[in-house]
Amino acid sequence: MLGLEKRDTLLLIVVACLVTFAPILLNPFPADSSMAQFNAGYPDLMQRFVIFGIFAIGFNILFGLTGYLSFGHAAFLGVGSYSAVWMMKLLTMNVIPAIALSVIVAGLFSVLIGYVSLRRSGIYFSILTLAFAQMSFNLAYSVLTPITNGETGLQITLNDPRILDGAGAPSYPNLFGAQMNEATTLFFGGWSFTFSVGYYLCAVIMLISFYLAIRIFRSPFGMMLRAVKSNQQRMNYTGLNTKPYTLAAFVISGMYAGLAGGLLASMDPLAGAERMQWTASGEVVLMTILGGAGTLIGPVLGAGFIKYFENIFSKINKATLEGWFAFMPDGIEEFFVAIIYPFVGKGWHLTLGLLFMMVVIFLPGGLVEGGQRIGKMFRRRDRKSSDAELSAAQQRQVPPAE
Amino acid sequence: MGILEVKNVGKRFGGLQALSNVNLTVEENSVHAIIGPNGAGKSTLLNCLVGKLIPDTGSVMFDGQSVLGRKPYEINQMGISRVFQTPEIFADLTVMENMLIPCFAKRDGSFRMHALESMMNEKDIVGKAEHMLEEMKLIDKRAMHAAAMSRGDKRRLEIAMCLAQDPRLLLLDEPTAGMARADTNNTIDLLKQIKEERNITIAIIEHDMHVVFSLAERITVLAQGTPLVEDTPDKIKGHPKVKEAYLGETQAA
Amino acid sequence: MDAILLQLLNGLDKGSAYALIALGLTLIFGTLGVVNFAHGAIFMIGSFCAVTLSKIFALSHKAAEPSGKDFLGNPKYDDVLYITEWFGEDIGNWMIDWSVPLAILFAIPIMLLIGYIMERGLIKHFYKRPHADQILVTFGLAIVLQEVIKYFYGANPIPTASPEALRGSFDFGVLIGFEPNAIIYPVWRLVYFAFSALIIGAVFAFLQFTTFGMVVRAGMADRETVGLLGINIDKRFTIMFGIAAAVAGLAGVMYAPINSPNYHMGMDFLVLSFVVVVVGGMGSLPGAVLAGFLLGIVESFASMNEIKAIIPGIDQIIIYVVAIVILLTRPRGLMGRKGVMEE
Amino acid sequence: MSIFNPTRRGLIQTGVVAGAGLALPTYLRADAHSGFTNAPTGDTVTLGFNVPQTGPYADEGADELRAFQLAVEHLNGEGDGGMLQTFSSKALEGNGIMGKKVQYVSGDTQTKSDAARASAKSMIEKDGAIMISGGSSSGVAVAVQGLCQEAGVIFMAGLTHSNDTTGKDKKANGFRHFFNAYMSAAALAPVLKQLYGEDRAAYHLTADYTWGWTQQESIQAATEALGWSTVNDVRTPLAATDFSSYIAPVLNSGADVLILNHYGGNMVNSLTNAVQFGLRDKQVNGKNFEIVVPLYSELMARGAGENITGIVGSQNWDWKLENEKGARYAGTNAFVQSFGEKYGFPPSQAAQTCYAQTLLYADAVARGGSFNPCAVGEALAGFEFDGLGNGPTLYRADDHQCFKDVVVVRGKENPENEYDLVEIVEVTPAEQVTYPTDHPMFAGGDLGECNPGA
Repeated sequence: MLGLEKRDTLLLIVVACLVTFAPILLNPFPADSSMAQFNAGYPDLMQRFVIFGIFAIGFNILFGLTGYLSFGHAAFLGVGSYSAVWMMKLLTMNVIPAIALSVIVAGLFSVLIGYVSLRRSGIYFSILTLAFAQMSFNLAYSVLTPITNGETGLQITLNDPRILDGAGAPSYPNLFGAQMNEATTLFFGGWSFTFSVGYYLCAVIMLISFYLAIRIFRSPFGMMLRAVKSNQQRMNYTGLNTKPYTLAAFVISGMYAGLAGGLLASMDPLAGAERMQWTASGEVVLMTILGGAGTLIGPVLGAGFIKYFENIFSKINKATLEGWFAFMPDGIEEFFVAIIYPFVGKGWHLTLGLLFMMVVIFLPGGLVEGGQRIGKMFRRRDRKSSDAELSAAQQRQVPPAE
Repeated sequence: MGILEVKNVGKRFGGLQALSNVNLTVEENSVHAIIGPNGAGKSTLLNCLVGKLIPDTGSVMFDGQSVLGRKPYEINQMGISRVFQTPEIFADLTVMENMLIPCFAKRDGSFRMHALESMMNEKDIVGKAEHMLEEMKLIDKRAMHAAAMSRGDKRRLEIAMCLAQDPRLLLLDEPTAGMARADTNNTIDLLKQIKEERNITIAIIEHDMHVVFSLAERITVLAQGTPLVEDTPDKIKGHPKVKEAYLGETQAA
Repeated sequence: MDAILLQLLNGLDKGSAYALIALGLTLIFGTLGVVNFAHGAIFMIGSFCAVTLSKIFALSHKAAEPSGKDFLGNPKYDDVLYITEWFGEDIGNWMIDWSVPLAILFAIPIMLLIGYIMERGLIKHFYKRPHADQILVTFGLAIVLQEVIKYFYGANPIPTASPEALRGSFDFGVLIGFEPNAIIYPVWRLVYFAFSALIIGAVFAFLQFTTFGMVVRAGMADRETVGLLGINIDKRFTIMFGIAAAVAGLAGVMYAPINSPNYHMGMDFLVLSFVVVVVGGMGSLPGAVLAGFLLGIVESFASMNEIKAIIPGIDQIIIYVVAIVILLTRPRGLMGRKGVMEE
Repeated sequence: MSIFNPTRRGLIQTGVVAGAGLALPTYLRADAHSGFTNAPTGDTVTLGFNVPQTGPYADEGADELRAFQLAVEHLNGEGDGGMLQTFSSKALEGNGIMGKKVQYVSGDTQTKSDAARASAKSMIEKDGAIMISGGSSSGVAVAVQGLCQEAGVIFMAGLTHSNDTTGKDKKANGFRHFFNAYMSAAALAPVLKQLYGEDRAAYHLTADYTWGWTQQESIQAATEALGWSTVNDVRTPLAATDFSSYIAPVLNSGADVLILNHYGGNMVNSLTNAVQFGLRDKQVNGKNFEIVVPLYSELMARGAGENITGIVGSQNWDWKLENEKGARYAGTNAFVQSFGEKYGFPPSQAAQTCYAQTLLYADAVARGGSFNPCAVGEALAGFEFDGLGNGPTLYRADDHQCFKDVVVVRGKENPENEYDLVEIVEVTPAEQVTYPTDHPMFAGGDLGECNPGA
């Protein structure tokens, strides 16, 4: 189906189902229960899941396939965001031109940076990309303020020209009139599920991106990229020019980043300079490795994992904890609160750091490998399932050629 | 006129004259061996032929065209394939994928943006790759990771990858180095078979005299960066200069 | 002229800090082939060794009699320092005053131990793993280390003073014939510069003149061969990791009076130290030191008003501009070795 | 919950539900339409406190959160009531807000506008927060204020000092109790004249982002009006940790005052560096060299240690205000008392502004009789009050900025403890720091209409 092999089609269908029903799946706890803190099914976070999923999928096309570790991909995300907001300021609040422009601008920007940076490999390449991104960030924060609005970030205002929009046009990013912040909430007993326009737009775009990524992974081009990672010398002596292959991968992943940036700005019309900081670039690296570099679904899982901690764990405060353990006797309650408190709220970084270490120590293939191990326990030695994901995870452990 | 013409090639590394005044002609459809003791400049010469090094002086012509200043991939696309001393294959890819890549390179040239094409639509390429694997008796290992193969299989795979491009000149850099005798003999048989079945020129750099004398039609002896003699195997065997250069190494071989 | 000399001096001083951090990072890169994102955190812990020692010296108990009222109107009891009780006023106060230099003695065993535990407990298992995994695990470790420090010391910077005698500034210009106040420089920064030079010299001497150092250098060049000679290179590498941690830690201790330590100072230095190491060239110790000084000086000059007037904002990006130019003109940085982390 | 736009709801509902292949059973119902976002339905109301919990301002964020918790307690009638006892408006009865018990959620801004907005959005979308407060930087405040305007909830700014927050970026749904850069400059100017004379040459180091620029612009204008000259204004990178290369040339520039337009970590480091260079021991133009830090942060000042001795700056509030300057600042002691009892140390100005903002919000709801943001806005606009520690204060209707006295402080010579680092030099009365609505430093913005959301 769709030019995919059976197992890839299956993966795509599973992902499509998960994404479609995410508003329900991510809200497993009744809204009034004390566990509702762990619900992630509200529009903003779901949008972030899929948008950063797109970012990580794109990054994985570069890093997972070619092995080139870019430490400056956030620059493309930031550039995409700025382009989108400018489009919404100048032309129209419709998100289509904004997103299109963000992809194009990020693509052009990545051609420029990629062309220069790809003259080096290994860590020299990483540092070149890092240097370009940090330059972009520092300039966006200070001297480029007329374009970027510096520290505050670029916002839309009431008196922007918006020459294509008529008088009655919506003042919020919209898709032909359907505003991104529109939502409807369904109540089902104690549960509540919020379906938002913005999320479903992101979801559709994410599924398209994911589908394209599968096509790229399985295409001859994708194979060439993996060959670049494996042995550049052999590539050269097989008559293949590695430079355009790596540059193409770089630009594709840059465009994915731009798309993610454009979507971020469409969901919430603000483009902040921090989006380009090295920590943001590092975050997508972590997402990809955490989920499983070189696998199809891994980066999406990694993105979800990190965003979940950032948004859910940081909001647990002492009062919430006391609420959970209120059923216990006083002394024990205080004991549990004292034990857990350093790991949540302002300590969410600590939990994240510990989990990074645990995952990389115990699951060398990332979260995907964890999923496979669980899957294996249920499947009972189903050797034939030569899962593409598994093989990708294993590939990473093959020691380099002699 | 030969398919490969090397004229007056010289190469210096700092204070070391690695090659000087190298003249060499490889005739079309011959097997030409280049031998010489360690440090004679064999590998340097080979690197000059494939574009890894650029000689300081002289010219290298392949089929009437200069290869100097061209990148390795361009030289490969002209029709020169190289087999390395230690097999250079795509260790992280499967055997089949290893085979597919040169098939694509032959058809599509040095770069093609086939990012959204499906492998399922590439019946011709897949067929060709399968055919090559069958020929090399590697077809039952097609799904294996290349890194997991034995050294002998890796060598066969590398040769198969080079042949898949239908090169006009196959350069072999000590193809049996570090092999057991049995594997060496297998490789000799394989190369003989290739020679018989294909319309191909082979240039081989070798240390092992057994291999050289089993295969070569002409032999160039290199010593201290310059050709000593060039002749048929029979003449070379008894040549005093060669004996001198090798100081008894021939006996050991 | 004096402005240029002043910035040159400042650049050397800044550069000495960069060089010292980059040196430790390169020791780990070069010897162990590990990308250590926790190196900045080690530097930060060094600074907190100084903080901790001054906190230890400041341990006190409450006086028996109240001396007044506190802000809520409750009786207030003065703090009595243990250290002055034990050692007497003079020695006690001297120790408090000199707590940062004393912290060097305190930090060396701690940093060696931390380095040893890190290597044996964690890094050791990652030698054969892809660099990506090394980045993830050391980054995780860096976060954990800094959060632990934050838990105990808070997020605010903690002032840590240099000894009274080494405070204030020194008029350099007068010595070489300038007007008074033309080239003044803080005394402690000069001390820092001398200290860095000493440590850098000691590391080089150690690698150059001891058998241990020679084996390690040989191991950096060709690990397998040295292993084949029957030398237990792993054990030496563990010690090298400890030394690298100690170098970073000492850099941190002495840095504490320059800028008040805070828990995320390591992250601030991390990116910069990677840039320095890579510009110097992977696996090259002299390269790291050279690049540290070079970037320090370039950064100082870029912050001069005259230059900022020509190119606004140049001081924000100069480090990266220089890094890009150097990496594009010299493929392996200033003095990098071939094949080190090029895949 | 979060229905921002009622007009299209029917369409979306059918679309989504049909798309998901679900029939709509009768017991499923859409949210009742209430007229504004997150209208509290039960017997509780949720406020969102969005403060930095990670990054350099985490301690300041922690202090803000403490104040919020205290305010919630007092609103719900727990504890000693704090400033509720002294507050001039008596609409609050200690039974929550309009009888609804106050609950709160907290989040981490990370001092990044993106993260702050994400956190605020989750409070609005997930937790049903009806008001967002907190923050410790102007970038964050402006970004979150914009979000609250769009979403239709009230934003009660925390610590934000840039002119833009109630200047060019002002919003109808946003309110600022904290003072701003213009007010700092206006309050400092007379004190500087008195302390250092009229003939001074100032050298500015300015953090290179919007807050730094507005601070620099304000203080330069104010000091030049005194007769001071400005020697130079040097922009320093935000990420800078070592300011030595910027400070080294100062002594030779002919300037005799250094003005550090830095905040937080930047301020600690630049001040520490300046003192290291011995600037304070020098004489230039026959005068003692002086350093001025226009905006003091007591929490960060701790990081600079004894380097702040004798350095002049301004604050929104100080916990010693009522003791030293009398009953005009009533409320201060009540707040310090209850904060100190609960946490063991005196509150910072960030804590005070957050506490006051929470009370002001609750009071406005009670007086306006509705949680509707437009009703709240109306109740707050032009509201004159007293007893919240700053003396008589006006919430100006034109730009939603509070006008009140500004405290000028100086680093203490011999601080008794780490919470008592500054002494109050002067309190500049509100009239002197008040500016017309159309002042050029605040031009370009538009409050717009209040947005009640759905």
